[in-house]
Amino acid sequence: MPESITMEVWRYRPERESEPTWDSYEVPLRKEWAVLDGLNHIKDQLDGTLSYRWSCRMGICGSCGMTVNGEPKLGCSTFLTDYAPGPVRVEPLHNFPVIRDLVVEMGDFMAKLPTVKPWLVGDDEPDEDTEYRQTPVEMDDYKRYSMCINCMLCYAACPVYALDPEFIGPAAIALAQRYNLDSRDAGAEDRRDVLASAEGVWACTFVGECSVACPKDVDPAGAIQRYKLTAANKAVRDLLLPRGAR
Amino acid sequence: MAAWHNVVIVGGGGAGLRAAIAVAEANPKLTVAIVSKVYPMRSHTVSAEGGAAAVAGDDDTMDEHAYDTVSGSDWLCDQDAVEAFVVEARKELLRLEHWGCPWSREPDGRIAVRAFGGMKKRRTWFAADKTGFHLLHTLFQTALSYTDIVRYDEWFVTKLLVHDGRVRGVVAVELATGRVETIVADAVIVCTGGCGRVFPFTTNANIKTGDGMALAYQAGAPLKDMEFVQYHPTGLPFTGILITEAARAEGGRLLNKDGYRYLQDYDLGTPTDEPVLRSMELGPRDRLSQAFVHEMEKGRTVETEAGHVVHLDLRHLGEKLVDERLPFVRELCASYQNIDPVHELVPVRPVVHYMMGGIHTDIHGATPLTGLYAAGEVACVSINGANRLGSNSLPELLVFGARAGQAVAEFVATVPGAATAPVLAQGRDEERRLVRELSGRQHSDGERIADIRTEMQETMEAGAGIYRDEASLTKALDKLAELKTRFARASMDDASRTFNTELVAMLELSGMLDVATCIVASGLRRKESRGAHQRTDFPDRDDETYLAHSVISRKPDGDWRVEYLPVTITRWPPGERVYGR
Amino acid sequence: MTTKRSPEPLLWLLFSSGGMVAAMLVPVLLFLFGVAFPLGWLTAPGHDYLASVVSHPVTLLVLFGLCVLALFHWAHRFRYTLYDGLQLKRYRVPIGILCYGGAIAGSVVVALVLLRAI
Amino acid sequence: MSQVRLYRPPVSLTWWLRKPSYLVFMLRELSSVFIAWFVAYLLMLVYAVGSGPGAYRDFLDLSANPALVVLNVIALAFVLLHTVTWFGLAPKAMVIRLGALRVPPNVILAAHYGAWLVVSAVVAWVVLR
Ligand SMILES: Cc1cc2nc3c(=O)[nH]c(=O)nc-3n(C[C@H](O)[C@H](O)[C@H](O)COP(=O)(O)OP(=O)(O)OC[C@H]3O[C@@H](n4cnc5c(N)ncnc54)[C@H](O)[C@@H]3O)c2cc1C
Ligand code: SF4
Ligand code: F3S
Ligand code: FES
Repeated sequence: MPESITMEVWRYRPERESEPTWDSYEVPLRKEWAVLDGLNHIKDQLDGTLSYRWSCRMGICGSCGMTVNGEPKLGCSTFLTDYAPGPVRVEPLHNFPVIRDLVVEMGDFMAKLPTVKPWLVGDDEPDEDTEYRQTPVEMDDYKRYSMCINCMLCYAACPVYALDPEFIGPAAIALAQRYNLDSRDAGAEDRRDVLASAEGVWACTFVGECSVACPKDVDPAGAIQRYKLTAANKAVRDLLLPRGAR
Repeated sequence: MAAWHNVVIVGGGGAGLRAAIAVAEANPKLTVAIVSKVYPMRSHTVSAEGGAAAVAGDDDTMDEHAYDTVSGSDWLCDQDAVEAFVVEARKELLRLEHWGCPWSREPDGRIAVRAFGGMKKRRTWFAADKTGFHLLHTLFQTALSYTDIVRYDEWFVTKLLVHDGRVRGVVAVELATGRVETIVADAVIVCTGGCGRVFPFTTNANIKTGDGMALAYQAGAPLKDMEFVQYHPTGLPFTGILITEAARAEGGRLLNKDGYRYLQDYDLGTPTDEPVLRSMELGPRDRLSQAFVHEMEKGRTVETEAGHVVHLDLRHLGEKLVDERLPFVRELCASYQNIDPVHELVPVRPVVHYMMGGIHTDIHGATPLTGLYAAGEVACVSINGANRLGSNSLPELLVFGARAGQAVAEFVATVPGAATAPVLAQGRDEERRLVRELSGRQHSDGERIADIRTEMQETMEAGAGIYRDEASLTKALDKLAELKTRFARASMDDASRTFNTELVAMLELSGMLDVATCIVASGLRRKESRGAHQRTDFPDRDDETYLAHSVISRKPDGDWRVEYLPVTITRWPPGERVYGR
Repeated sequence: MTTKRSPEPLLWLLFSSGGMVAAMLVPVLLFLFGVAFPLGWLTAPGHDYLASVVSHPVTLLVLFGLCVLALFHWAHRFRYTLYDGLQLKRYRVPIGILCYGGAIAGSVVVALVLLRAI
Repeated sequence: MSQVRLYRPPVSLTWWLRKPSYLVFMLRELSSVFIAWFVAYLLMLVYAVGSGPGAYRDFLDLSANPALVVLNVIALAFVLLHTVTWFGLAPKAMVIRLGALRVPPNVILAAHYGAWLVVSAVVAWVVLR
């Protein structure tokens, strides 16, 4: 194994330049180092001006999404040795406006998320002293979609989101499905207007890259696909059944 | 520029979100804002793995949970707080269930519970081994349904504004733009989490830099029991990533280099095949971490590139159980250690994990400083005393987050509005200070922020680690004073206002130096050994003098003062901590 | 943008049904009539036989379903291909008319041709 | 966020060439054109059959034209791509339960391929009998 590896890092400093540039750094190549450790080495030892987000360094907080050699990845769970002998090219996540260096603006997702009502909509006030019963089998229905860490890799992978920024997008739809499929929830009807709109599931053309990129195996593509079927069935029923019978 | 809210909550982790919901529920007319340096769902609560404790089964009682907590704390907690805590913990966890938290279940649909260290009954609720993740996302998503909660995401709070002896707001920097804003408030709740990052080897995330403790300390509020820093016995050697106690609760065993279950040599019981509550691997964290140090001194640990380790053995649990109950452990071992715990031994060593101490509050989250409240890991209520039991922290931040929220809602309804002009003037001073910091550090002859930080961390490990003594603590204190002077002259590469993370690191380090000093100074004063505070020069517990909370506060001249407050004892007089017998 | 009146779900149902019948039936038919018979790998059936098969009501129904659904499948997918591949989403109205208009016109032709076969 | 000058990376017209998986997606989408072509071709066949033996023979001659054969071979490739990708995503939309057990996705996938074989065999049998 070589001693070091070159990291080519995409830089954008809005106060200094209007176009992005690339900077190259030589960092030690250690077998336990993630791309994030490389960036931290740069930040702490070589160039304090590099900006990027990170926190948990254990793949659960969702801060460190970035593009590594063209693919959306979590910087803290992607290892330098997998790219030896290098160079490793690090860019901000695609499909987002960039604030600076590797820091993207994700306000768009944060604004869309509440529109799909990602919280439990109850039928009535639950009894304070007991839990809702939910068997492990019922939990299996939605468990997978509850694993989303909001890392935005799926948005970075989805070409439809790049082309149509109005698209609600994979993670938000998966989170809506997380509640729709929860046996304790009664809010599916409330979420329908947004989910089944042209900017909702219908905008997705099933590229499927969102599910490939997802580091937590959420399978947003599956969530969307499933919802299409649900929404279509509902629409047919609305069409065929008179109002009262629904 | 200035903004105004009735209540400002600093921190969007579990405690902050729970407090915000509590305020919104208590009085929907109040405007409440969460100011957080990361998006709320990135807060460190997300990393908690093992679970949250509250009485669940019919065989368990509130008293038993309280007793385990009190004895676990080595009798340093306040028992009135613990009694309130155990009752409300259950309510809070149920509340979370009603909000949708995917707690793991029994086949019949009831909540499942697991064993945890130091607990005599099974009462740890869990969502596989991603409890904190599910808890935080449930809270965050639920908070989204309260449209009145305003959020300042990625805003860094640099100062608490105090006027006329009352906290009146905060100053914060919007990271994306570098804009400095004064946010005026009738009351502030600090929920900024712990400070593990003052140590070099920690399970804590990068954001856990004790900012809130430093903010409160600077504003004149005292910090309590700061010498009690919890080491978790099982961290991965290179990264410090936590292998949850749940791994041992499910039956994992700790082995030394000879494959021997060494805990039996440290008065923690005798080995059995099935895990026994409050015994061996299910002993409390302080005792397990101390046992490691003794094993190492006896030369019975394994030496690796990343220091000495022992082994956590999960192989006998089988793939099915690991995948069902500890999937994240398997994932973490695979990613960060390149091993599969189903077939291989996991190398582990003690790692700084949790801060028992924090901002001194009463059982409603109120600090002695009017208008300032605190909850979560940043606060010291105290239910954790000298040693926190695993899985008590998540329910703590819910219980006391909610309590602080309710107390603040009442407080702001009663206080008169105060003059804002002097508050805004203070805000402008702080803005000028920040601008000076940014431009004044652009010289090339100073040291790097990161180098000073590393030195501080090493100082803390050497001087205030699992075992400490007069000499090590004094040396650390001197070193910290030296580092403060050097820090004043440290330089920065980055002069930008746009997402300047070097500026953030600088501000964090400034606070960490204060927090580190408080830890060491409080430790120096406590001449006994209790829970996580082990003095080799005073190896025994001394209830005569030190059954008391240490309280450290800042004197106007910048120096500090340590005082002692009595511990509240309601029903459980101090006794011997017995595990495994 | 409310769902309740959006045609999207119905169009998607047509698209999916078309996708499914096309996936099931087109490969074998295209292989036989487009490749195997022309290249002489297999002998094409005689006219009389084929005419009797085609004019059978079941065959007519299957062919009608296949062709109409496949056309709507095309219309839907092609619309999005134009949106995404050529970034033409701003012309969504004319593209919609072109695609679904085409599918409807095609369906009429299908009906006429099949009726003639009876 | 008015004060930050955000950089908005442009989306190139050939974005689908950036990654192999995007290209496959684009080809998959293009398969619809060949399905439309197949409908046209099938109608020509039916029309010819309906017009009598002579027209049918003309159609067979026409279909042997090398250009047309090449076109149909390409079309067949696209149609197969369609079939494979279509079956690949079907299990994603379908969640079938038998009691408490969820039918695993690869069983659904296999069922699709099974059905495909049967349908193809029946069609071939009807045509070739
Ligand atoms: C790896 C790990 C596993 C754990 N597992 C368990 C477990 O199984 N069970 C258990 O009970 N406990 C566990 N704990 C402990 C528990 O997770 C923490 O004590 C708890 O989550 C702290 O929550 P909090 O809300 O107080 O703070 P955090 O979740 O840390 O949130 C702090 C918030 O403050 C904000 N903030 C900080 N500084 C500033 C500033 N200057 N300006 C603005 N905002 C600021 C941050 O952005 C963040 O939103 C674990 C801890 C770790 C490290
Ligand atoms: S669905 Fe997956 S990729 Fe998308 S945000 Fe969630 S965890 Fe990240
Ligand atoms: S990549 Fe995009 S188009 Fe759909 S399947 Fe995933 S959201
Ligand atoms: S740093 Fe938290 S996911 Fe990478």
